[in-house]
Amino acid sequence: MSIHIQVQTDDFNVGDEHNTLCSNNKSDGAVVTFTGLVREFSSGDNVIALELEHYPGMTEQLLQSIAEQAQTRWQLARICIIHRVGYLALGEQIVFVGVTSRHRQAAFEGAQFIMDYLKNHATFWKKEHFKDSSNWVEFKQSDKQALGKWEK
Amino acid sequence: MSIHIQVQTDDFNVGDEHNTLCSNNKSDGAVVTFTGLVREFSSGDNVIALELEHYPGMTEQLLQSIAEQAQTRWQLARICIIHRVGYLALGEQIVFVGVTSRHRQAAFEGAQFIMDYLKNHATFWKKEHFKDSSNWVEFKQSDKQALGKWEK
Amino acid sequence: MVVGSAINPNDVLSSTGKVELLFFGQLKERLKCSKLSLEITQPLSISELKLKLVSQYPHWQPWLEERELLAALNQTMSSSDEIVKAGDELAFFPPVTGG
Amino acid sequence: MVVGSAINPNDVLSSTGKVELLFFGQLKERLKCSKLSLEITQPLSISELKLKLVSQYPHWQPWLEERELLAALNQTMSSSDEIVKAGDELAFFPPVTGG
Repeated sequence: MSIHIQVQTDDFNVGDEHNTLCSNNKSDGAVVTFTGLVREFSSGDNVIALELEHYPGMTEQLLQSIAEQAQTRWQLARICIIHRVGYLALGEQIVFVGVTSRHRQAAFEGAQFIMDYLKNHATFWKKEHFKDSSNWVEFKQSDKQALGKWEK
Repeated sequence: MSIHIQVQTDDFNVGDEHNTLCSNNKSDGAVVTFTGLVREFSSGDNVIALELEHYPGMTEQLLQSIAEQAQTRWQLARICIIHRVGYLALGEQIVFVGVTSRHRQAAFEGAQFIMDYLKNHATFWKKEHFKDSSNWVEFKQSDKQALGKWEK
Repeated sequence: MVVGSAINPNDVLSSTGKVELLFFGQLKERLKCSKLSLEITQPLSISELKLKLVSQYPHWQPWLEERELLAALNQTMSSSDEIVKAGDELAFFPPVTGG
Repeated sequence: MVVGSAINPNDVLSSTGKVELLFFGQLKERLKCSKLSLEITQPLSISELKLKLVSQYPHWQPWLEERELLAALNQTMSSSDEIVKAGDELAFFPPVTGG
């Protein structure tokens, strides 16, 4: 079992990360990835960029702990979590979560669990930049509700 | 909205498919992919390869219809389904499902729905090759049960 | 001139003619047959057509009577009471196992 | 020789000394401060420490008293009754919004 956690300003390459998850891995039949991107429409106005900051040290620990929790609940041989910080323009990649498992159900659920927990617990803060203004993103209740399905 | 369906003997490149899903797509914040691979252990014995055949014409129609159903249920702007046929060695890629959406929940559920329906309805048949023998894979009840969560 | 000979009585009746049969997966391997043209003289249900096949190929009986066998008429999943006409494509196969 | 002067009474008591404070996100922007060393003379709960901060920086009050403000003591999420000692790292921040 392996866990790879990375918080970085640099971009990442989904193809490369996918290859790393699959290489020398003959027992896993399922790979699920999630990629989050800076998208155009948020709360009405046109977002032109995001700015992300985090709590260095604590963030990595939290992501590691979320990945370990996922491995306790599902048979996930490999987990990769990459989260970018800094100034990210429209269309840029923000976050990557990739997991491998023997079974597709576990891979889907594990990846979704990690994203739901990351959204609720990982110490990142996001600011949206518009043409003439900027504002800090508010925590979304829908993200809190998303945790409901894992609490049983 | 776009749907790309491909049944082919050639391998595919997940990085390239991911790029295609993301390029010129500024409204979708979420990309989920599933990749299925030939894995080592199946029913006890060591699989060395799979052989896949399909019903040309009908398969493509079914995959198109599954993708359309997914787009009816979730806001999935782009869907790509690639399924390989022929002789596939251990570790090779079998199937790719990639979807984009404004929201991660829709992307996760849409991709999982497509895989669950593909497993149950798409006209592919799989033969496992072992060192000294081969046999046709039996339909799995767990795949039928997986449909349950979408029938509500 | 042989114009008259181009009019095939089967075309006129349209109920007589060939059904294209396809077999996939383990069924294909057991029957040692992937494709077959079957002449029919009137529309038949899928189960009637199976009986006709068995009468021509008696050793196919155990495989064609498998409870789990599926049928697709003109590339649409079909139940055994659906009617097959000349010119149709009818496929038989075991439960699917892709992905 | 100045050996004696190397023994700092604060080290001996260990309850007196500095707490490293960190602020993130919108809070950091509002306070116009990302980092601060706060001298304490005895262990304090997080809420007592907040009061101490407000007494030193009265204009921070509305932001530090926000109901949704979170605290992490030594990089672990903590409730307001947990005890902060000299040498600890204490961070305040709004609800997280990553991913």
